[in-house]
Amino acid sequence: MEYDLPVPCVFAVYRIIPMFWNLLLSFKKWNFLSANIWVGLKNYNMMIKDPVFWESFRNTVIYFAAGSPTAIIFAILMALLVNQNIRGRNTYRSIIFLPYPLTTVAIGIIWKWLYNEKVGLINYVLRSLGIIDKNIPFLDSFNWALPSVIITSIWQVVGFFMIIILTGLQSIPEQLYEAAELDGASPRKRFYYITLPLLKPSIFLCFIIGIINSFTMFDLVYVMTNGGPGHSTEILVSYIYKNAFTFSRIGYAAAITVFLFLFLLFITSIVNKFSGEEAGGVNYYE
Amino acid sequence: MNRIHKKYFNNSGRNIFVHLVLILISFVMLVPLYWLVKTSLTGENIYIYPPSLIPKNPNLYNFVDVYYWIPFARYFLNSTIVSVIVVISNIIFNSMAGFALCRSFPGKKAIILVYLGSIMIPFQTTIIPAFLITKRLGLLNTHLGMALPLFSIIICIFVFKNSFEAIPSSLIDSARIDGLPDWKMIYKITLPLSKPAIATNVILSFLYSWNSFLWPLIIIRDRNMQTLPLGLSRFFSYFEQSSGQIYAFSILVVAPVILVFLLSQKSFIGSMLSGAVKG
Amino acid sequence: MRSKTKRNLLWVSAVLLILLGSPVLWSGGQKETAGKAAGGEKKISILTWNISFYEKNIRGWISDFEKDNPNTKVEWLDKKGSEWDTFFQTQLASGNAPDVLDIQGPLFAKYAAMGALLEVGQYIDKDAETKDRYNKNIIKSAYTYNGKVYEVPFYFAPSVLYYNKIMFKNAGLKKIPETFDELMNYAGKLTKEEKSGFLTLNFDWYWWPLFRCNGVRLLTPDNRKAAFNTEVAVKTLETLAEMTQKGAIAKISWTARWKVPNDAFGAGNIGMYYSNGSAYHNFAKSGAEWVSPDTVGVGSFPGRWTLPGSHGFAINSASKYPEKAWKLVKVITDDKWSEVFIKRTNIFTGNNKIDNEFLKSPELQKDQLKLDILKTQLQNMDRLTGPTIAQDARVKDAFYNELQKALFGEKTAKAALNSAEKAINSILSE
Amino acid sequence: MKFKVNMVLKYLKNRFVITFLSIGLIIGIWSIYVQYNNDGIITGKVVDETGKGIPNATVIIVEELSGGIQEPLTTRTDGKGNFTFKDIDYIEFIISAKKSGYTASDKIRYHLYFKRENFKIPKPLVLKKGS
Repeated sequence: MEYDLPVPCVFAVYRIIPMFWNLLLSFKKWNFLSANIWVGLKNYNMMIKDPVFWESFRNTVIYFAAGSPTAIIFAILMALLVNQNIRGRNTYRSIIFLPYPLTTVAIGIIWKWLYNEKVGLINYVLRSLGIIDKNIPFLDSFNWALPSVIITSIWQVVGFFMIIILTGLQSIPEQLYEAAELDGASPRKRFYYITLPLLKPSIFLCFIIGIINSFTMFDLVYVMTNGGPGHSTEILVSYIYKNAFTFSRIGYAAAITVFLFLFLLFITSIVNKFSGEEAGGVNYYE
Repeated sequence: MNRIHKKYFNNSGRNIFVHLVLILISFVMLVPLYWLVKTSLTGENIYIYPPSLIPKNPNLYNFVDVYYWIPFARYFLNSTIVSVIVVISNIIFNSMAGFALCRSFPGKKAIILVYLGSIMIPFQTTIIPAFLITKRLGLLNTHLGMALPLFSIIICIFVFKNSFEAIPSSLIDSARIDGLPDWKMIYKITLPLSKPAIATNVILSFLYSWNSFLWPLIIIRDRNMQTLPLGLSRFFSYFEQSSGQIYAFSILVVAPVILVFLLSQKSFIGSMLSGAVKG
Repeated sequence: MRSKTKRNLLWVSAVLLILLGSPVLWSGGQKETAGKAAGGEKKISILTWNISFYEKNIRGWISDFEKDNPNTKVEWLDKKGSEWDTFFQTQLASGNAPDVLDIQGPLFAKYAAMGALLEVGQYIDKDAETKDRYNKNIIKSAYTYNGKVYEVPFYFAPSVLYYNKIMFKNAGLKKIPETFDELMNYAGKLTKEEKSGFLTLNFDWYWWPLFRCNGVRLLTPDNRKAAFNTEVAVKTLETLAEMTQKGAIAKISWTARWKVPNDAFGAGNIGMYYSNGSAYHNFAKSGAEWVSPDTVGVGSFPGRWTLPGSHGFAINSASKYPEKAWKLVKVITDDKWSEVFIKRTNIFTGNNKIDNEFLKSPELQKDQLKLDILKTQLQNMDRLTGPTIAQDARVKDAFYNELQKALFGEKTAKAALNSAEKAINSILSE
Repeated sequence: MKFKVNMVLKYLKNRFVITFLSIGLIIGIWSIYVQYNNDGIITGKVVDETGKGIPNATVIIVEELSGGIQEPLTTRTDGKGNFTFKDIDYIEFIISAKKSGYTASDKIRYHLYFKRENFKIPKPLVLKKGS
């Protein structure tokens, strides 16, 4: 299909060629300057033995598995709420979307203060309401740091998911509802049998974005915790970036990239399968 | 659509409940933003305890500083140029690709896999080869070079695809019988019927290019070619400690995005509700 | 009708915008070729580290240099700390990295080991003007790698211990602590509900003097093996962990980087703050009205141990015009510009003559706190600590990871130090 | 022809047009205001405790920048205690006054809304008798 050609060309230049280059690099040792040395599988070997790599991998999975579904459920609920004919729904939509475009650095600084153990607003409010009697060291503890960062990222992304779901909701033809109504389907049934299935492509999109987020929220992680304490909030991409640019171990970073790519491709194909193939495509005219 | 949901929540008690929930959500969304705005107006140290809820002596000085500490107008222009290129190319390329993906043709599965795979590669990790390629193309230090990696945002292709799939195929078939060529079909039939998708495309591609940071950081050396997010790092040099200016700056950066969102949301989604999909 | 015209309007405006945008696009592209085309002219670039506030004077450096070298143009670039490394390395990969580099702390060792830097020590020694200009202590501990000097000092701000006199008074404390035990003891006394007794910076090796003051050494003298895993270190770490759990050491000591600690001390919630010598300017400006010479005190860390906090100019070994690059460095670090620098920032330049003159300058005598800060720094110049090794970032990361585990009670001190030792030894032997 | 006028009006009612036009308008008005008030003149008065102007006092103005310490400018007050700085392009500055026989005034910080704004110091600088 000729209309599909220009896009793969752009991707070829900026994604696919670099990916092969990466694959090649993962068998080498390089630090931007020295000659490329072929080291075989050494980088991969190192990767398997590296506890920090496994920790970052685990965090990435948690980040995705806990963050995306929560954000999507919230987004669907919000989208249903603001899709109604109520006063000021445009205002609500805008407010919910508002955090998404904000500069991550600014968000990071504010949330860092919100989470602060001694002077942060969240602890202040929780304690004023009598919910807790001892302040929680959100970002300053191994147990709380990752959930805290995930909550911040959900806060930022949920409005965006809502917009996507909203777009999906509005493309659902009205006749389907009318027909269902004539058949006497209850609102709940209409939601389960019409809205939800037809939202599948949008939900699929949100999942994909969620996957991307679980590694591009790297600037948020950087600003809020820099991967700490320990490596408890380190995600694969921040670890890759660290290895490439801070430790200057490009080959090693490339090996992790290859692993990450394969893993995410696997996840995506599962998500794709569950959403009925073809990137969640549905054809309800068939 | 609306009518249906009206029936969902047909009494006013329900409506009040909905409002309450939405107000609660808005509150959660707005509290951090309120602090951002408040600090941008006072420049106070947020670590002072107990936190003060109301800004003391609010003023616009931080915004003035933003204007003077970086060549704001120039950076703004650069950001705008890049974003406009990105938005236009995204609508053109993505609608074409989305249209193609609605039809069946050999190799379609492979192409979808390529698309999905491409999103999966974090840009941070392929930045060095991308940089070297751009250098080959002679596009270092140009607006086009900044825009190129964002020429087509894959998520947006799927947004179009989802939207096009909802268009009754009878409409397309009849147009084909009339002898309308495909490109005209995209322009005349599918696009006008996919206003929410266009809106999403505009918002998303604008947002991505407007906030893009790492890529311009690496390919731009000329100070006159810098974009607004790059200006932020100059802020850190001046104001790392007094955050008022940083917040003022982030508000100024985000304002156009919000504006684009508000405008496109109202004119696209709003018109959609007046019944643009006709069976 | 209306929707059609609207669509047309959108298209027309899109085309117009492209038309309007293209000249700018074009000029952007052309500038690059113009720089290349002017063949007779030489071009060198300088990359500085987050000092764009200093722009006026940087223009001054450049015009001074260009006056003496009429055929050479200087391009100035400035990047923030966290982006500097990324920017420099991608430029390095493409073969047009800047010629003169302002590098922070021990990072230069990584590039020196890669072979990316010229040995500037030979230039310094050959030149009568620069030969005896610099403080030997600082050259030795902050600008030397493997016995060779790779950087010309630009500025440095050795760490000092700031303290909040108001909190000291309320807790009945009179003088600043002189030993580690005293430091911990004071920290405990100063701690209250939302107040913490002690806070340290944690990036680079700022927390390292906490160990060093108990006699712990990081590496063996040849920098080949870890040497820190001792009984004393275990005990020190146990104490630190206990104090952190109690809140006497602010937890942000171990999790925040630079802005948050400064803000926290500026907010008046911290008793003692071990930080960079120039941090004063930062917390004083963080909207903190209470900061004044009467309320903020300054002194040495126990054992007078201090981190150099150094910046220096290195020359890229791939530079096409190394002589020109050296000349530019010489202009920037000459007496005139060093004096301007110390006057404007109150940070030492490493130029003995200028630094000492400034200490005696009448305007500084009027500002007791600033004078105290500078004097404390100078006094401890023989106790600079922290390693200068090529694998600095990795060693730091490995150590810090385990340290945090011990501090937040995830591991015992002993176990943490054991695995840190193992990790560091394996990095150093690679 | 009439049809076209109508169309122009319709374009003007478009949300995009209205928004951008009004933003443009605000910027335009502001620039005009700035044009008429950017001579960089800063004026004020130095008084003693009773509110009487002090002639011949030294007034010091220092630009306030986050980048460190700046060179000050000085001027002297006239017979009535008024002073004028010309061609000042600071955005933020600290102003103070001194005279022998008096204790120096407080250092007061002001922030302007644009560079070279004509500005009258709202509160006079007060010098107290005695050194």
